[in-house]
Amino acid sequence: MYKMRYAAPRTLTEALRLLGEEREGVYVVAGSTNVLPDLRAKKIRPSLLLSIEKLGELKGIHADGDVVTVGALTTINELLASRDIELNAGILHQAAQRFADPLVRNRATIGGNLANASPAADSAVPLLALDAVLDICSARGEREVPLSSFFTGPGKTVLERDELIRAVRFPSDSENQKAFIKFGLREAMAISLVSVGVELRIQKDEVAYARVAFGAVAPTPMRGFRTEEFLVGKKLTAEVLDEARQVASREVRPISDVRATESYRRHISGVLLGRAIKMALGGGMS
Amino acid sequence: MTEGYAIELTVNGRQVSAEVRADETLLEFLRTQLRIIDAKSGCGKGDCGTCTVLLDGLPVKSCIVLAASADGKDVKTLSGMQNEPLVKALQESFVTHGAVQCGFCTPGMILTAASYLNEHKNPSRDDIRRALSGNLCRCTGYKKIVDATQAVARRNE
Amino acid sequence: MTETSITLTLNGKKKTLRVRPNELLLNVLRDRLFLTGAKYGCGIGECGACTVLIDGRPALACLTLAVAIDGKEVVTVEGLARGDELDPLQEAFLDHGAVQCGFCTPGMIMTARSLLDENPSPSEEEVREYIRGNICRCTGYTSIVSAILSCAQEKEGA
Amino acid sequence: MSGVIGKPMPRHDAWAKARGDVVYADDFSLPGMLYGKVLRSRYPAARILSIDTKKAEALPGVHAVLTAKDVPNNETVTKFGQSRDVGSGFEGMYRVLADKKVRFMGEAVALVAAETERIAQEALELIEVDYEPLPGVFDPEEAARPGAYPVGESESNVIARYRIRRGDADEALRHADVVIEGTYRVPFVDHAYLEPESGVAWLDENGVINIRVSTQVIEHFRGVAAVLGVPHNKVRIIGTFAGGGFGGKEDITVETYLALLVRKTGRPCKMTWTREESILSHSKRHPYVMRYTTGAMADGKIVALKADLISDAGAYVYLSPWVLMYSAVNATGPYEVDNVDITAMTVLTNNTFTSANRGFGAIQPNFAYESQMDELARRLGIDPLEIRRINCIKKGSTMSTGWKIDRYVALPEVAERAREALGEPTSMPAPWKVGIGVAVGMMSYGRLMFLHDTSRSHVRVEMDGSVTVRCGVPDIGGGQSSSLCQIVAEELGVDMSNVNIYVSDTALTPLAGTTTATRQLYMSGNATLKAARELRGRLLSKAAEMLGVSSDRLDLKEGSVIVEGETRRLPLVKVIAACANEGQELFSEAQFNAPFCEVPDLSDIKGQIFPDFTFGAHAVEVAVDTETGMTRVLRIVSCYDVGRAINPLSAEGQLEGGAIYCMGYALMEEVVMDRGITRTPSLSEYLIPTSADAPDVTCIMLEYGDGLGPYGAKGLGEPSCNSIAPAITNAIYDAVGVRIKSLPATPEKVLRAMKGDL
Amino acid sequence: MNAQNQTNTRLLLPEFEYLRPETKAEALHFLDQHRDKNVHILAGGTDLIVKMKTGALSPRYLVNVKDIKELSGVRQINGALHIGAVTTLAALLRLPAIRSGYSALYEALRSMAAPAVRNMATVGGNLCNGSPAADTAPALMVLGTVCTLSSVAGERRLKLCDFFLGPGRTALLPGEMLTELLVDGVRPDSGSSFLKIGRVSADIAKVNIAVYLERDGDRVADCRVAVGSVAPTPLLLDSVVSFLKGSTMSRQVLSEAGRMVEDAIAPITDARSTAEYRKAISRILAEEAMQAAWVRSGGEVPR
Repeated sequence: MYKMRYAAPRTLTEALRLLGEEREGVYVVAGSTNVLPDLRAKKIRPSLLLSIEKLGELKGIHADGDVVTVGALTTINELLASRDIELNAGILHQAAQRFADPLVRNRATIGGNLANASPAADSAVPLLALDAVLDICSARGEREVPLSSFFTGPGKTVLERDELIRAVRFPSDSENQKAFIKFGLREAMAISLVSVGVELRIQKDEVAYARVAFGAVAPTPMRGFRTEEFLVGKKLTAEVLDEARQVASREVRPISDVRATESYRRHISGVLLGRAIKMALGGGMS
Repeated sequence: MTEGYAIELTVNGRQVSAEVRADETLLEFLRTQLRIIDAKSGCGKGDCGTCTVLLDGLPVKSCIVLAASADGKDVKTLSGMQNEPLVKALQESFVTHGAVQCGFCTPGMILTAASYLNEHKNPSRDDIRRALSGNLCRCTGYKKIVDATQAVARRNE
Repeated sequence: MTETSITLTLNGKKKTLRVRPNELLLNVLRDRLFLTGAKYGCGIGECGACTVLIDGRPALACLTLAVAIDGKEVVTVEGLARGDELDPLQEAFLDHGAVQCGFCTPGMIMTARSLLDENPSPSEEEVREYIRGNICRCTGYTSIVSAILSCAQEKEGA
Repeated sequence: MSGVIGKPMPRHDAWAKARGDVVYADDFSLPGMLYGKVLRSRYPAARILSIDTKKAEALPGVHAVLTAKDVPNNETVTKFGQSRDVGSGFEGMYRVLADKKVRFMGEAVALVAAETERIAQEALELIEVDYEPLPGVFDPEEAARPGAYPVGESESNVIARYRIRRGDADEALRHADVVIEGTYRVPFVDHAYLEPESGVAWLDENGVINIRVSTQVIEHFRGVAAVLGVPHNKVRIIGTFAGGGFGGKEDITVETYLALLVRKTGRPCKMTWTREESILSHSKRHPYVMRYTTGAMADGKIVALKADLISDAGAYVYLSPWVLMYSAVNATGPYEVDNVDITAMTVLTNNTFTSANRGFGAIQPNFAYESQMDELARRLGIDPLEIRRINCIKKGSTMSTGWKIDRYVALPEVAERAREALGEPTSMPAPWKVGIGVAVGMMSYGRLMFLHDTSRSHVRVEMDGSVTVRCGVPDIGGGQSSSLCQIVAEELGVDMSNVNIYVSDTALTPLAGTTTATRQLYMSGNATLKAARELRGRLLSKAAEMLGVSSDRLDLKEGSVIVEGETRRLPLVKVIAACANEGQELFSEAQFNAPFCEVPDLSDIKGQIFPDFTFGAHAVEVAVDTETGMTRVLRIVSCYDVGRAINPLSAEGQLEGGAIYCMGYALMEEVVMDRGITRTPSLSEYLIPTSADAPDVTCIMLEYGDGLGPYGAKGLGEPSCNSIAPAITNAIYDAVGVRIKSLPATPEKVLRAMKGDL
Repeated sequence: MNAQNQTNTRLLLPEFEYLRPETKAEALHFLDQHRDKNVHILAGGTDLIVKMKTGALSPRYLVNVKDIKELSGVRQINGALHIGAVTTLAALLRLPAIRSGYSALYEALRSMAAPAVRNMATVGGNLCNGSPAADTAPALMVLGTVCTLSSVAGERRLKLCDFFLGPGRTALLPGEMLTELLVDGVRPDSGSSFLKIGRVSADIAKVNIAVYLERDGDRVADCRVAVGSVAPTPLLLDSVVSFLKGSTMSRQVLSEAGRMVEDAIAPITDARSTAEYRKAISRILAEEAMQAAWVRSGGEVPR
């Protein structure tokens, strides 16, 4: 008969040991906002629910000089409350404001949101735009993975069975201009139809640096490499912006579902990109 | 089948030790083991907010919180907060503003409003709407709920 | 106290449950198995309201440890009727107006049942003698005794 | 009058609800209680070849597994609490548990009762059902064609056809200066009350099956008894405070299942549906295809209206014929048109069955005709309010059925007041465009007159002057029972807090009919008023005797009898004591009868079939994002002639709630059915407005006091959500010049309407 | 609240460990193992459980011996009865041998409690309970019962009349258990009888008395008389015995013997009766019991 156990280790070493030992079906739980519906829907049938809630090592936000480190267990509301995030990663702050609803934000963690690897994961888009890197650990040791190569498919990541996300790191470059926009069918508790994050640096009227990320328009949250490529070196005229929209609409790979059609999502991706760029530049367009 | 997991927590000020299943939700635990009924089950997956409780002081949706993860924590439901001035004030305000119709969303709504007003002194109507946006109401159209909450916020100023 | 697991046959069905040594059969029946036929009347074996059959003989559930009935057979008043069909004794109690407040009735019927099983044709004295441990406060016993006697077989040769 | 009527009053039930003390259906438990679960069909259309329940029965803790063969009368006739037999297609067959054919996905196939909910759940998975999938039919127009897949046992899937004719519509259209044609579509909608269906049932010492359930219709006890084949008095239904109803708890939900399981096990049993079950298998609002043609002269006078209405009844009949009747009679809206031709048809499909939903068939055509009126106004370059001024019915007007309206009609006044209150338009930067829209509506309150509707109430004064009311009204959150307390307080001159009410019990409270059709204030309000007045009369004449004055100089206030123009006061308790002393009855039970009519000729509906209408209008301001098609509702004004607001707080509550309820209908709500399979199975796919989506609703209540309810009140519950949807789509047109003819007006629909292909 | 009000007979509050030996040896081992740890033997439980409910007793260990086969049932070995200590009163009652040959015991059992209780209660339990009013005690005493007391150390035998030391006190040592009762075979020309006065049927005795007689023609060859609930323990009345032995049965002799019984006892006054009444009634009971025994032994009704 199917059995399931629960464990809530207090140290990272203990957690990693359990994670290493448990050959099959260990499921890591943080805020548990996803695990319960999945269990009920029988999407998962783990033999062990491993709660990492009690691991102090995975908590806290540190901004030292040019790097911001966010512990994987940081809840979305903790992000919202953090002055460091507001200052050094306004884009992440903006995303947090639109994340699910106020109650879920008290439980959902940034690590969980990433590990869950939903194509619409709202925290992934700004972090991609921020060029974030994940600190991943296991009993075997530590490694770091750029977020842009972390997701491999809906609900799939490069995480090995015995690995945990320990923290998310990104450069705290407050000179760059950033913006995040989420488009959903409802003002709250809405799954993104499309979300866009951009980070830009303009030198002598030209785009010197561009990071573009999209959510809910591909099997995974995605970097808009082609859009970035297109933008770099350009002067952001209305025409360029128009073209950028087209590039984005072509680059995204959305599907049609009950919420919207593929073509509508492509269209919205372009629209949102344009708006995000304007927002980032504070409406200051040439 | 899942094996029992022993937890100790405080529920509405009472020390409780119990055995829960690994997949038991906090809501299920409160309703079936402790027979606390003011937290309701409206959707079972965090979409409606009728199951709102305070976990270590923060409003959460107890239908998507593992009972086991409440181990060592402090859980409060509306029935455990009847004497808190702010809660009392909100209840009174909800009643006099006609913000209560079928009443099924009301306990969760009041808990969320209370914990929000604890943090925020003079919120705008939009602030309040956003703060309550995790708690669905199908009867009132929300206006009287916002009125009632705002009235208490004003009193707090 | 160490919980132990016991297995009994209850009203014909095998049941296994974990009990603590100081759990009384009466409380296990009423609170855990929701068989509320057997009643608490005095708690010290003076009134017979808690009478059930253990291995076919009447016994007092209020003085019986649940652990001690491991492997035994228990029948409560709920186990008497077959579906919608009442036991003749139950019918007789109804017909003779032997039921008033009804609180003693389950225990009374269990005792009477075993009397008739032991002695299919008891005399009135034997009946009164046998049910003397089952107190009834309403009927004055007359109707109960006649109800039981109505189920007795004619003495052969009589 | 001591004047509690018309005063905003906290409802008597509000405090307990605000404290979380109310014991809703699922909050209630009994010792030895089992948990019931329903096994539901995985296919929308299939034949059941076999059901094997052995494994499930063998699971420890399982007490019963029931299938169709265990249901005494598995095929029975849908009744809706009406005590009159109205046969003629109004009472269709439904099955308790699927037998032979499965008609929709989620249809109940088997029942389980077990010691815990988890065991019951496990048992469901052990029941082996062998299905042979069948093609099924999912589009009502296709289903109506000859030779279409038969949903039920009879060849034809058409349940009902109605026709209403007046004058010669075709002829008139030929002479019209302008003709507007349009096809309008509205979707499946879920009620999405926050409390899923739930109840607890038990067998009592009299062999009566007691069912404590969240319902709008306790009088389903007759239907349950019919299924079990037991006398009506062997089933008792106790209605709990319902966590919302909106029509979705008008049909039987868990009652019959619980009764069967209790009958089988002899143990108390609880059943509470999951949200997924609720969305999958309780009734939905009818989708309609509505083809409208309106002809008018250049001056704006409408000369002809033709409408063809087709509704999707889903898998079983339920209330579809009644809903369609509302649609047909409401098809012309509150407009006087001399030449009318309405055809209406409702058809079975293999979709989830459809039935009552707040607005009950009046709301669908309202979207169509108010869209047409707006288009007509634009086409003729006449102000939308003006064209309504020209065409709205007034007292003395004749409706399409020939019914002469004999009560005050606050049209187009309500629209003008609403529009006026909207004030100056908000200005918003590009890409947003702002627009305003207005729509009027009418809807009946009180049930179809041929149902011969009645209600009863019982009022009793206690020796200390407090009052006890007993009335079988199910309270679903609209203040149904509270308003009765208020009426009694008014008549007997006592404080609200001194009135205690017992409601919703088929055994112990006088039957008051259903909490549906916006009828409780009207029906039970009048019954209670009648009872209270009789008691008042008795008390006053005794007082008159005691005071030596004529009773017409007396009034009851603050627990005393007061004499007109005098300072003398006689405490009510003294009068009560005197009556008691003489053995006078200190209670009164009264029945109120609605006006009756006979079932009309369905091929040519004539005359009056509703007691009265409530008229109202919505004016809204929206902003449309021209790049995404997203619509934001900035402001809503709701203006209604409420007749008389018994409790303005409750009345506003209806207007505000109704407006947002159907703002969702207009913009975001749709149960997406994909060949009978629900693609919006939970509240994360089926979106209803959150507080962040809902604007403040401004309420304007006109009180002309010409309603049929107590003190001239009219019903509001359902009318309140009428006309908000067309008001919003009309506003979208005003903003961006596209007319949305199919709800909901999602961003994508609006954008496509604006840009064509994307 | 005083202790009385606090007792809750709906529940069994004391917590204890429950031991269920399969054999006598195992039982004795448990008793020995926990001899200093407040261990009690559970048989029928009809007295023990009540005491535990009312708080009079709260054992740490309960050894349930009720189901030990070798301790229950009655064997007849060349005339004598070997009665297992955990044989239920009901089982003894159903035994023809007892009904026919041991009238005193039969009548004692008949007078006891109700069928349901007799199905539970054991004869050993009734004795070990050490109640002065125990009905089986006088009956078994006059029948010359010898008890077997067992422990891990071995067995010892003791006359039942030496078994009782005081209310609730018996000759049992820590670690010891009453395992068997030995009752002599029925002699020719002998008879016995038991009588008791209670408040209602099946009540605890105010006074109970048992008589055993052996007859030699119209003379009393031998006899034993025992009385219950008139002293801290059931009593054998030797004075009466020495008076009766050898005397020729007559009315006078009976009434004289009755008077001697009355003189011999010094009962107390309690809730159930007064000392005076007990004395008065014991005389009458004694006469009736002696006459009944005499008649059963084959003697003429004295005149």
